[in-house]
Amino acid sequence: MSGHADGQASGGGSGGDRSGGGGPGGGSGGWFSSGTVGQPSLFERYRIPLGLLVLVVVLRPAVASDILLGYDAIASKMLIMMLFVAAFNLLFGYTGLLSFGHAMFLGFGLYIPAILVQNGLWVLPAGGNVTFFVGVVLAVAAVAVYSYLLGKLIVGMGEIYFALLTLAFAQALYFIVLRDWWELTGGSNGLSRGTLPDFVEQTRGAISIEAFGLSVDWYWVVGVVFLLGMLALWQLIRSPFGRSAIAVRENEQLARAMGIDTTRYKIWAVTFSGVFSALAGVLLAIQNTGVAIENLNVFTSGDTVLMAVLGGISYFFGPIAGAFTWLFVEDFLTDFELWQFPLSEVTLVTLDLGGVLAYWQFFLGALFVVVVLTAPEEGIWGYVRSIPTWLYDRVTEGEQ
Amino acid sequence: MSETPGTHSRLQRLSELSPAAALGLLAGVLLLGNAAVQEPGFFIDQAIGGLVYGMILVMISLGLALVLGLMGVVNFAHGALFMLGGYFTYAAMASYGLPFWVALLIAPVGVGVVGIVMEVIVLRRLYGKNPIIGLLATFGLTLMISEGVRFVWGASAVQPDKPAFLTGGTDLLVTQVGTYRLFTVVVSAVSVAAVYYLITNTDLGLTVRAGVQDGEMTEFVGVNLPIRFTAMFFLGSAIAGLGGALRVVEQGMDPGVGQDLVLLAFVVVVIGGVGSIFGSVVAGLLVGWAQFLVPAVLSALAITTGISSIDVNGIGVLVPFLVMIVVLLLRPRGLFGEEGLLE
Amino acid sequence: MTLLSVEDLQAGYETGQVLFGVDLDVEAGELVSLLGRNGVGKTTTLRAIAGAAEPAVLGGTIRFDGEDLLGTPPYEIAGRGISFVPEDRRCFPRLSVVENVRLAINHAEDPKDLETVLDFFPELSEMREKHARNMSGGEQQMLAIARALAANPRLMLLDEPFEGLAPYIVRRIEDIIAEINEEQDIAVLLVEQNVAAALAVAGRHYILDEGRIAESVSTEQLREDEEMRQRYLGV
Amino acid sequence: MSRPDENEPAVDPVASPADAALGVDALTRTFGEVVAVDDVSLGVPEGELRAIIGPNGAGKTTLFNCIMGTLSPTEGEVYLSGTAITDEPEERRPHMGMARSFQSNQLFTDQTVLENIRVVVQTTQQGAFSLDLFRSHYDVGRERAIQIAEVVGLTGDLEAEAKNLPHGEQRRLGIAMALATDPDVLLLDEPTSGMSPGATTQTAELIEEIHDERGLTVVLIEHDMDVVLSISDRITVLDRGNVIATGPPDAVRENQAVQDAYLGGMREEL
Repeated sequence: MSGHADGQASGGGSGGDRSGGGGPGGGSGGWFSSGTVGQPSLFERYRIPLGLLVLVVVLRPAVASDILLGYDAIASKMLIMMLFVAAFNLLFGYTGLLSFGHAMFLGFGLYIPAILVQNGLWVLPAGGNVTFFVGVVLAVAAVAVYSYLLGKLIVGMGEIYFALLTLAFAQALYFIVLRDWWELTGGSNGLSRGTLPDFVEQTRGAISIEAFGLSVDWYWVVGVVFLLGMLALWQLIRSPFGRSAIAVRENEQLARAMGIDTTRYKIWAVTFSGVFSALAGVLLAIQNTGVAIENLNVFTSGDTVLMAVLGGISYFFGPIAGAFTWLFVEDFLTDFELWQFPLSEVTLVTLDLGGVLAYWQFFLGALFVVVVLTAPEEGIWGYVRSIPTWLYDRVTEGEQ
Repeated sequence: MSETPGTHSRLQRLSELSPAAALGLLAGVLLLGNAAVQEPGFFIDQAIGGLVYGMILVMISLGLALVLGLMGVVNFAHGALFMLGGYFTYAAMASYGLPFWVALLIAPVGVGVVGIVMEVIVLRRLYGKNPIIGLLATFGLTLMISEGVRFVWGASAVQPDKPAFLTGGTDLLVTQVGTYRLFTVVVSAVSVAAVYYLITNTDLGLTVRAGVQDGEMTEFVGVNLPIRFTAMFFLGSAIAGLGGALRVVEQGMDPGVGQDLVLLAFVVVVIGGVGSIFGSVVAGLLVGWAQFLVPAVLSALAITTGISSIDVNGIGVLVPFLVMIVVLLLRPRGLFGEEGLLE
Repeated sequence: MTLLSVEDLQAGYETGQVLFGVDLDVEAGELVSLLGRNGVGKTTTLRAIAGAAEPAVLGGTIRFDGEDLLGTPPYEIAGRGISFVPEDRRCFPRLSVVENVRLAINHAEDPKDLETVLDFFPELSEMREKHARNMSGGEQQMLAIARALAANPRLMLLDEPFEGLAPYIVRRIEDIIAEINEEQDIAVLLVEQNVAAALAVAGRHYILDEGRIAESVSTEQLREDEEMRQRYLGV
Repeated sequence: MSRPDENEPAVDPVASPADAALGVDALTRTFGEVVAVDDVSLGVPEGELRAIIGPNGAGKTTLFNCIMGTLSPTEGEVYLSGTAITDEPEERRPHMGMARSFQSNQLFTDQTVLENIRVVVQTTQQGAFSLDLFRSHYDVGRERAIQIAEVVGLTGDLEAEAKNLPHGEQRRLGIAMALATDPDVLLLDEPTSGMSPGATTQTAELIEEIHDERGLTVVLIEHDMDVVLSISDRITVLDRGNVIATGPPDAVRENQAVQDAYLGGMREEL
C-alpha cells in the first residue's frame, strides 16, 4: 500500500476534527509525516484552519453560480450563521450542554452596540458618544459577565434543566426587549438605520466598509472576522482547556473522579460560547442593516439547535455544514416552483412543487427526527465524512 | 413519582421553609391585601382571570408532567398537540358544522391518536435514553406539526363561534364572570381530578409508575409495558388536546401558540418539581395567578405609595420566569421535586 | 414430568459470549440449585430463561412445559407460570409493599389472593404501606419473593436470595423457600454462591463452570466430595 | 513499607485512623433506612497493599465511594495522611494524593487511549481547573502519558479509541488513568471482575508490580479470593456493612467469623 493511500484513509476516516477523537488517527504515514508515536503530521494538525480558509474563498463564488443559488448576498449571511452555530456547538457538542435559548447571546451583539451608538453611555455626561467599536467591546464584556453568571446559576442542575432554563431566560429577555420599558430597543419594530457605524456604506443593497480611504467588500470583512472567530474556537477546542471540557462531556463522573472541576469548565464554556455568539450578532446587525427582534425569539434559538444537530455536533465542521444546508435549503426551496427533469432545456417531466415546498420546514423537521433517532451525533457531516472511507474500503477490497 | 401516601407529607416538607421565605410569604399576603382593598373590582377580575389561565396551564403541564415523570421523556411537542386540539375543534365546528359538545369530544381523541402515532414511531425509541435526545426529537416533531397546521389551515389565527348557551355571564355575588370561563375551570378541574385518580388508584397508573422505576422488572412481573406506555401517552396528548379545544373557542388559535405555551408549561413543571404531578397542579395555578395578580398588586402599590413608575406596563408575561428563577434559587428541585429525577 | 428443559444454551452480551452450552432440567415440584463461582454465567442463565432482552441467546433451546420459550417476551413468559426473583431483589423502590404485590396479582392468570400472600409473610403484613426503598435487605428479599409467589407460578427462578443477609434472615428465607416448594408444590431453580444454604434447601445441584454445566450431583455427593467443592466453588 | 508478621492476629495494626496513610473513622452511610456501611473504622499504613473483601452487598463499593467523595458519609471521617478530608469535594481528592479506578468501565470512550491518560496527566499538572487556552493539547503531558501507558502495557494501542479495546485492556487503562494522577494512595475497585483466569493473573501481577516498585499504598476491593490471598499484605473483611476481621492473609483465612460470613456460613453438616 502506498503512503499516499494511507494518508487518505487516516485523514478521511478516523479522528481528525471529531470532538471525541483525542488526536487524528493513523499517526505515522501521510503527506507530511513526522513519524513519532502519537505525533500527527503537520497536514493533519492544521487541516481545520486550511479547510476554513478554503471555505471562505470558495463559498461566495459557489453559491453565486447558477447551479446553486445564483446570487451571492447570502454568502456572508451563511458565514455569520456558521460562526453562530459553531459557538453554540462549543457548548453542546464539546461540553455536552444543550442551550435552547442561544438567541439571547446573539442578542447581546445585535442590540448593545446599536443601543450604545444611538443613546451613548448613561454614565457619561450628555453627548458622551460611543463609537461602534467601543460598543462592540462593551457588548462582549456584558455578554461575558452575563453568561458567566447565568452559567454559575444553572450549570449545576443537570442537562435537562440547563436546556429548559436557557430557554426560559431567553424568553424572559425577549419579553424585556419586546416591552421596551426604557425605550431603548424599539420593541417589536427593532432598530433600523442610523444605528450602524458610519463606515458602513450601502449602495443598491450591497454593503461595503469604508475605512482609511479604502472600500472593502462586506463579504471579505465577514470572511476575516469569521476566520478569526473560527480559529479562536478551534484553538479553544485543541487547547488543554478544551480537552478538559470534552472529558467532562464524555464522562462527567469519571472526569470529576480524575480531579477535573467539571462545574467550572462548564461555566467557562458557557461564557466563551456566549462571547462568540455575540460576535456573530454584531456581524448580523450590520448584515441586516438593523436589528430585528425576530433574531431574539425562541424560533431563532430552535433553528440553531436544528442546524447544529443536522450538521453533526461531534465535528468541528458539523455546524458549518448544518448552517449551510439550512440556509441553502431555505433559499433554494422557497424560490423553487417548477421541477423540470432532467434539465430545463430538455424537459421530460414538469412538476409544480411550489405549494408543497413552501412548507419545507416540515421535511427538514422529518429529516431532523430521523437524524436524532439514528445517529444523533453524526449528522450530515458525519455522513459526508464516511464517504471517502467507504470508497477507500471498496477499492482496497478489490485489491485483496 | 409516588403519589399514593402523600400530599400531607409534601405540604409538611414545604412548611420547613426558612424564616426568610416565611417573611417573603407574609409580605406577599400583605401586598395582595393592599391590592384587594385599593381596587377590589380589578383585583377580583384579575384573580378570576388568573384562575382560568392557571387551569389551562395546569391542563398543558399535566400531560407534560405525566410523560416526563412517568416515561422520562421531555416532550417538546406537547405544545404542538395543544395547538392541534384547538385546530381540530375549529375544523369540527367551522368546517363540518358539528356542535361544540361533539367537537369537545372529537378533538381530544383526535389529538390522542396523533399522540399514539408519535409514540409508536418516535418516542418508543427514546425510553431510557438521555432525555436530551427526547427533547431534540420532539422538537423536530413540533416543527412538523406546526408546518402541517400551517399547510392545512394557514398561518393566521382561527376561532370558531362560541356556543350560545356559554356566551353570557354568570353572577358570582361580587362580580360577573363569563360563563365560558367558568366552564373552562370546571372542565379542567374535573380532568385533573380524573388523571389524579387514574394514576393513584388504577392498574394503569400502578403499572406505569412501576415501569418507570424499573421497566425490565415490570415486564418480568408479567406486564405488557409498551402497550401501557402508549395508553399513557394517549392520555397525556388527549388532555393537551382538550386544553386546546377549550382555549380556541375563547381566544382563538394560531400556529405559534403551541411553542409559547409549551415553554410556560416547562416553567410550570420546573417550578412544581420534575416528577411531581401534584407539583404541576399547584405550580400551574400559582403561575396563572402570579401572572394576573402581580400587575394588580403593582398597580395598587403605585396608588398607595404615589410612585406611578411602579406600575410597570405588561410585566405579567415576565412574571412566570421571575417566579421560576426565585423558586430555583431557593429550592433547586422545585417545590415538590424528587431527588435524582433527571439529574 | 420435566417442567423446564434447557439444552445447549449459548448466550452472551456485547462484551462477549458467557454461556457455551448449558444443559439442565427441572422437574415439576422440584428444588434444584445452580452453583458456581462469581462470573461463570449463573445469572446469565436465569435471565435467558426469564426472557430478558440481554443476554442475547445465540443457540440452543429453552422449553417450559414442552413449549419453546425462545423469542417470547418476558411478560408472556411470566404469564405462562414462571416467576423471576432477580439479583438485588429489584422491588419497585417507590411503590408500597401492597402495590408491589398487587402489580403481580393484577397481571397473573390465576393469582393468589393478596391477603393469602401477606399472611404467608407476617413481617410484610406489618408494613403494608411502607415503600420498598425504606426497607432492609431481608425485608426487600421477602417482598421480592412475595411478589413472585403472588402470581402463583409453577416455576420460580431465584437469583442469590441469601446475598448480603444476616444469618438468621438467611435461615428464615431458607424456610420460606422450602415451604413454597414443598407445601405449594412450586418448582424452584435457585442460583447461589452460598453453598451451605443451597445444600440446606435443594435436593439436586448443577455446578456451572466457564459457561458449561461441569457437574450434576445430589446433595450427598456434593457434601462428601470436598475436592469437587474446592475445584468449582472454592469452598 | 510495613509487612505484617506472619503470626499477627486478625486485628488492624494502626490504632488511630488519623495516623494512617488512609484512615476511616467510625464511618456510616445509610440509604433511606438501609445501612450500607455501619460504623466502619480502618487504618491502612503507608506502603501497604490492603484488600477489602466481603460478599456482594457487604458495603465495599459504598465504602469506596465515601472514601473518594463520590458519596458523602452519613457519619464519620476520612483521613489522608493524618488530614481529615471528609468535606473535600470529590475533584479535589486526586490532587491531594488519592486516586481510584472504577468497578464498571468508566472511560472517555470516544477518545484514544493516549488522550484518556493525557487529559488526566494534564489535570494533575495544572490543577482542577485551568484556563490554559493558547497551547495545543499535543504539547501538554504527552510524554508522561506515554510512560504511564508503558507501565500498564498499553503502548501498542495508544491511538486506539478506548471503546474499541478488549475488556481486559479497558480495565488496565482505568488503572493507568488512576496512576496518571500520581497518587500516594491508590484505590482499585474490583480490577479483575469479568476477566478470564489468564487476564486475572496478569492484572494481579501488574498491581503487585505497581505496588512494589512505587511504594504506593494500595487499597483493593476484590472478589477473587485467590488474587487477594496471593498479593495482599493485609485483608479487611466486610460483612453487612461491618468489619469482621482484618489481618494478614493466613490469619484471615483461618478466622472463624470470616469462614462463616464470606465462605458461605460453613456449617458442621457441610
